[in-house]
Amino acid sequence: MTAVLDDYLNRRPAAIQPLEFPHNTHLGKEISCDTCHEGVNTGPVAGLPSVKTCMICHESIATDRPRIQQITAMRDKGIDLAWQRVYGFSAQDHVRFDHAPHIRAKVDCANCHGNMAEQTVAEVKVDHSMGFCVNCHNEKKASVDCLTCHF
Amino acid sequence: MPHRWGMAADLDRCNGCGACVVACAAENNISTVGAEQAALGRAKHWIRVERYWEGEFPDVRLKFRPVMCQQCDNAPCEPVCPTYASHHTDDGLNAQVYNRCIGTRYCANACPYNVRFFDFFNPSWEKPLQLQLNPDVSLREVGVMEKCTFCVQRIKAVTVQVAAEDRELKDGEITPACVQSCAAKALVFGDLNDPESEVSRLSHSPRGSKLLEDLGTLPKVTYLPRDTEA
Amino acid sequence: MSTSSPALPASEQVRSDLLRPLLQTSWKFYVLVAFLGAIVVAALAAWVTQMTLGFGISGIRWPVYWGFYVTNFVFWIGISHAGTLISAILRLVNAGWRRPVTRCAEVITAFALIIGAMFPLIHLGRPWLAFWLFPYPSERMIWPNFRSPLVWDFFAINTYLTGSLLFLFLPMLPDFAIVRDRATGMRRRIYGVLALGWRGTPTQWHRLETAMQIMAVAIIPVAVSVHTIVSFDFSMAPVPMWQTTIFGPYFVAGAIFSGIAGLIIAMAILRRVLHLERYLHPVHFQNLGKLMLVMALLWGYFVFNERLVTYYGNGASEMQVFWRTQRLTFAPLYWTMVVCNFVLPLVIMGISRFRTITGCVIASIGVVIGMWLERFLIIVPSLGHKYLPYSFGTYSPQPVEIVITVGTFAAMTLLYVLFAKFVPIISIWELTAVQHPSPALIPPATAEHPLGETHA
Amino acid sequence: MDRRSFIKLTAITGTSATLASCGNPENALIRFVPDDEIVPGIAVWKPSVCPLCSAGCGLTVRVMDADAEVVRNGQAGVVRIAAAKKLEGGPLHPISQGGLCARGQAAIQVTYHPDRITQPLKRSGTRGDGQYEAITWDAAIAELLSRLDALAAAGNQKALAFATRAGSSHRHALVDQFLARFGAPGPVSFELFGDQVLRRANALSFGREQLPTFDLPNARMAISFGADFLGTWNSPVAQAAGYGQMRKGRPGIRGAFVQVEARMSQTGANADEWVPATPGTEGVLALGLAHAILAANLRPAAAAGRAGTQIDGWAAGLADYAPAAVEKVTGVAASRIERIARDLAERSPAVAMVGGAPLAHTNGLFTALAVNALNALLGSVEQPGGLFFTPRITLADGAAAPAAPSIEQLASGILGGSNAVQVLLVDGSNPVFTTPTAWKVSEALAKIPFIASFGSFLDETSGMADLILPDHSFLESWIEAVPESGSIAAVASVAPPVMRPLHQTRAMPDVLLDVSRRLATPVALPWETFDQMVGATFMKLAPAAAGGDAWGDAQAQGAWSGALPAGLASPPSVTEETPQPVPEPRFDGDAAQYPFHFLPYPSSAFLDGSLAHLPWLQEMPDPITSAMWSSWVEINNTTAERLGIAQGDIIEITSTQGTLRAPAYVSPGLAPDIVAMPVGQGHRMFTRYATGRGQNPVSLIAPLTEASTGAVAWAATRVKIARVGGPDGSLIMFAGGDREHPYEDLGRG
Repeated sequence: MTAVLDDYLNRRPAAIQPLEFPHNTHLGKEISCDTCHEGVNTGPVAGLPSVKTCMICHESIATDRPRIQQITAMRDKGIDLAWQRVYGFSAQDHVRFDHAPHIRAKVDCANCHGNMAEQTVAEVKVDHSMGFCVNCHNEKKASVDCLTCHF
Repeated sequence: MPHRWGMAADLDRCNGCGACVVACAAENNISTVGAEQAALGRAKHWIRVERYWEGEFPDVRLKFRPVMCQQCDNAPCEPVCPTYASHHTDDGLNAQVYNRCIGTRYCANACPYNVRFFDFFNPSWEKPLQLQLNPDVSLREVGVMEKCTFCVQRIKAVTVQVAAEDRELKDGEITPACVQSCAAKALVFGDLNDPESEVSRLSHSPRGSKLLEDLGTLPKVTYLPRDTEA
Repeated sequence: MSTSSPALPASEQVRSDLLRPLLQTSWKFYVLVAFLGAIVVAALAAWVTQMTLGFGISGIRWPVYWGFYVTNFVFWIGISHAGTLISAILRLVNAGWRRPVTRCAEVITAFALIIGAMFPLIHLGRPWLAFWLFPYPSERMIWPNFRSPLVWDFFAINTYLTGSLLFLFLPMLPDFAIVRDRATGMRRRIYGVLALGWRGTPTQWHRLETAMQIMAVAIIPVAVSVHTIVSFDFSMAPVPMWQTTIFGPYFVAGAIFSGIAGLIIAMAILRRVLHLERYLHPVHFQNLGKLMLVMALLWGYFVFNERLVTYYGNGASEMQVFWRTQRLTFAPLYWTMVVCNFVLPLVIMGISRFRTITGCVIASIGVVIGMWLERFLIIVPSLGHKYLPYSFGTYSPQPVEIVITVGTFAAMTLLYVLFAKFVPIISIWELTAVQHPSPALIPPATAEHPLGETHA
Repeated sequence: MDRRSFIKLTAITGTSATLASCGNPENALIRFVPDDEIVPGIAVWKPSVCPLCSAGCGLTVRVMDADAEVVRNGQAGVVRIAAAKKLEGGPLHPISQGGLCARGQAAIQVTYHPDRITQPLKRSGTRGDGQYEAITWDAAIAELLSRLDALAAAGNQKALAFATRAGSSHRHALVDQFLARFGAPGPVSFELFGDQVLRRANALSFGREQLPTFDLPNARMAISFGADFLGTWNSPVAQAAGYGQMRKGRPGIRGAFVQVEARMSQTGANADEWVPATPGTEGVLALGLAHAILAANLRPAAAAGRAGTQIDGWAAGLADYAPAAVEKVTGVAASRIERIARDLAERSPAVAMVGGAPLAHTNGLFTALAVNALNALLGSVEQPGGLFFTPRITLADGAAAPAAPSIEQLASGILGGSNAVQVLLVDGSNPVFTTPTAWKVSEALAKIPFIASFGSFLDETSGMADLILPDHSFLESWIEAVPESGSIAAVASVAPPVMRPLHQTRAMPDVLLDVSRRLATPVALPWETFDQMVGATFMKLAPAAAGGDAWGDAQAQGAWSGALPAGLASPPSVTEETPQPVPEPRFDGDAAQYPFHFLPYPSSAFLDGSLAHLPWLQEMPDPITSAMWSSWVEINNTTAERLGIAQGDIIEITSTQGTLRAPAYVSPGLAPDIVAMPVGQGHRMFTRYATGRGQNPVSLIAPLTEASTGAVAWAATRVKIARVGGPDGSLIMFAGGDREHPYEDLGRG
């Protein structure tokens, strides 16, 4: 029953991540978001990095940590981290969101995702309701035509 | 000046092959409904090639006419929709906003061209056919009206790219799937507000006419008839 | 049965006759309710099935996207014009014979409207989002499209429903008070609440009188507007044979026509089942029959007008629809409609010898069938033959639609049965006018309408 | 609701429930590390080649990330793959020129088909019932090796037969080389709608045994004798592009177009003038036109050169083909013949085409030679606006295998005991479906002890196989084509795999190379892998630009096109023999008993039926009838009225070969004495979308052949028809105007 209700209200179940990824630690190292979410500047999807992305640095950095050894082992077995999407629109919302133009318009990542330097695993800090999007579009004089996002 | 998207169909080039029909299905995630539903008249073809017989054997002629949403400037589908699911955009498209659609089907009744299609069931793609789905286009669910969008996802992609590169849009840069697939180049797409564009030129052609023009719908698709001269 | 004790005034007889269905319950009532209830439950199950499996289990298809459901919608909204309109007019002109008829009619209005208003919901592809038709402020800043006739429908039907419920409820207050005073226990409490503290003081009578005058005047334009707006659902779309200026009056006339027929049928059944022969006299049927004759002529005029203009105009797409109804696929339905709506009422109601209760009922059944067909024939042939012959199509109803359609007739009957069970179906106080201090509400008895004698 | 739709509805709800639950952690599958470096949400375009017909159109494939469910090391999981999303015509490809036909657009469904064979299979039931069990590749290849080794050990290499699709490509050359070096006869290929007759005629008339390429963009007039060149024949995409140019590509000049055929095809529907000639007399009409041109002294007889010498009485001005005489034979008015002839001569350059039904008569060669002579007379051979022959590339050195018997001879040999085929390999060919029943191919195959198929789907032929070694789809493997026509310059298409294989499949050419090496007596083929073989050809080709290399260019663009180095060009096939083709067609069935010509034709969607498994094509409305998911029989409206047949009525068609029942489509677009039926449906076994759907008209075709080529004369059968019932709902049409109303009631025009 709750599933039906969640579905009707477009509520997403809370994401359970395979690994408690510390966003704060990484951002503290002056790594920018697009280092790992590599699609964010170029296209619609920011992307959830695979272990291959982790191993670019962790082949040599912090290899003594058990968690790093764990993901190294996963990579060697060909198993990837099954990240759960934290933000996202339900299929029935028919939203075609494109990251790239927002990045080009100098919208700060934190605007929509909260300050990641204060989060370990990503949590829903901003409610991505239509009102949230429309308000910002109105402020920035971006188009609020339905077809801007819904097609 | 905003764009005003339009199309022209040269019926002297169109040979009725139906490539546009399949191209449209492939681009826009239009589900096949299967034989039983097709028999009920529920096949969804956002673009169709109508054919009309004229005369009797042996002096018989047959005419093809590709019909898709005419993206009318004065569209009868728009005012009747109680929720604005069907509405007019700044660049002249008749938008169909699936998430806002409650399924009154009034727009389809009002459309004189019968180019709107209703999803009678949740569409299904038997695995792994779903791998083909275009992620740039929504999957419509049961109870929603759908129709030709002039491949709005392609329009968006190119206009976003053009904006990123800070340049002018080139004529012919945007091709909806049907236009792209047409080997005979019977379909031309472009900006009607650009007087230099091919589609502007064709839509002002003295040969050109609009489908059911007398209804006052002001369609943005121009048809150039087949020459009858032998 | 009533006693002939001289201690009881004649009005006491009225009360006992009319309150009998409320106070005594036979097993037949339970059987009937169970039977009708089962059909209604089946219809609800059908609707749930339609929502679960998908709209595709109905017979709707490209390009005939409206079918039985919209036919039923227009039909029931039409039937709803029986009541309020008729009783309001009769109230305003102070027609003496109307007294036993008004409540029967007003009830039809209320229930037919409720049932009719359900159909836009049933026919929605995504009924769970129907609340988007309401104008309510939201963060999305989207309002309904006020250009859409469907939104006008929403307002018109809601206004009419509110109005007719009030119009039904107000004159029930004195009767609820009567029941309250006669009942005990739980029933007394319930009717006590419903009576809203009616004590029959002169002030209350005066207020009721004023309220009824206002309502009677107000409800008539609302009723006319409702069916005019329903007709706009069609005439605002560029569909062959829909775009015509006569649809407003045509629909209103048709609505009143079918409403009268529905009322006659309801009255005949009540008269038989509840033994109201002493209250519902042949003269009531004759008078309604005459009214129906007038409406049949009016309807005939509109159809003739519509057809002649189409034929004379000879537009290619209109003629497709014209001939398909006149001669081809839909001709059997079309000519059945003409017989039912025109020939039958004209013959039966036009010849006074046939204008008996039975005659009226036969003609009314014909009109109800004919008017249902009329709505079907407005919708389906036109949608199936719009302009481009390649995209012609047709429609045939599927089980789910038939079950829901039958279910609504059962629902109407069920609601009526339940209403007659819990509320006096004939206004008691209006028949016992002598007891209240405001005889202006009650027209005088005349030689022609001897009912007045009962409480002279 | 019937059981079938109930199951379907359950499946639909099931699918949506699965899709919705993707985000739920409890249902999350194991995720594997992606193989490809692909940026999510970003599309890349890669070249490929359409495999569905022999036209060899170049593709450009949109590739994006997608989550696929896979099994790795016995573990089910999800992996992000680079998945093909859409096929479009390669913009730089000389044949497709950016366009693509409906079939090519649907080719992507071959890869993602839910009924694709996903791993090697070994027959577990009785032959033909489609019961298989999964085996490993090692076991499958070992099985095949043991069979081939047994043949070699017995010195009976000739008992190996190989059935392929007709065509020319490296894949064909590889099979041919394998067979030659193994010691077996060459591959057996059969195409119902093949063009052997025209190739033969072109060899006789022009010294080129291949299909022609038409320079439509420069033509001012085209006349086509039955060739459905905009729909299904030869190189439709290239021809449609040329047609568009011919009509509207030149300011002020609009090429005229006349189509001669008895049933209006999609191509014929576009003609300015549609000329229904009596079936089998198209050659006579062509000579009638030639006569009129000669008689009016518009062209000299000598202009036809060698092509003219193939025709009796050419030098004498074709005295037997005066318009009045031709009118009697063809039913085309003499005045009309003279007018068209004058037009052809005056609107130079003009080109004549011939293909399809006119060549599928017993006199097909005569017809083809006649049209060739007309072309030569019009001066259109190898001239702008005329017809050209695409220079052919020699694909492999080494002696070819000895010519194989035709499939008909093979079958009769097996059944008669004179040809003891022990092992049959099948690749992309379905002769059980496309051969006339009288050839008894199915019975013959049943007698072969061992059949192995490389097919991706179970169809009537691979369903008889004992072993199935499923091939990659064209998107998953190296794909190449060396088109026979469609471009004036030489062209060779090639593309590397677009995506990784979805299933446990292997590329057939690589399997064949592997087998050749692992035989007890290895067959010496000079290539390690298939792409090496293809590469070897391209290395020899001239680079398009200085400093470039043909191999690199081809892989980037999907094709190489240019001037052939001398050593690579195939020599013209000069034939000295002069056959005496018979002008009169023969028909199977007595005209009194079987009053109608039966005209099967390749359906727009399925060609000869090999594409009936693709749901998009099943649901694409037919251009003429708007039918979907159906078989139908086209019948002239006056004939239908005479016989009391209405739209959708079930009619029974009987030939000397058999009988079938199908719904009628009443049409003004064919002659009153013809019934026409599309080939493609009527599969007994061919995936969930085609199995048991419609009727296969091939079962009615009489085994008449064109004498000099042995090509089946599929248009030479006569039939009788009878109405046997009202509509049963099996004719599914998109055009409601036809679906709902009888013919006379149709909104026409």
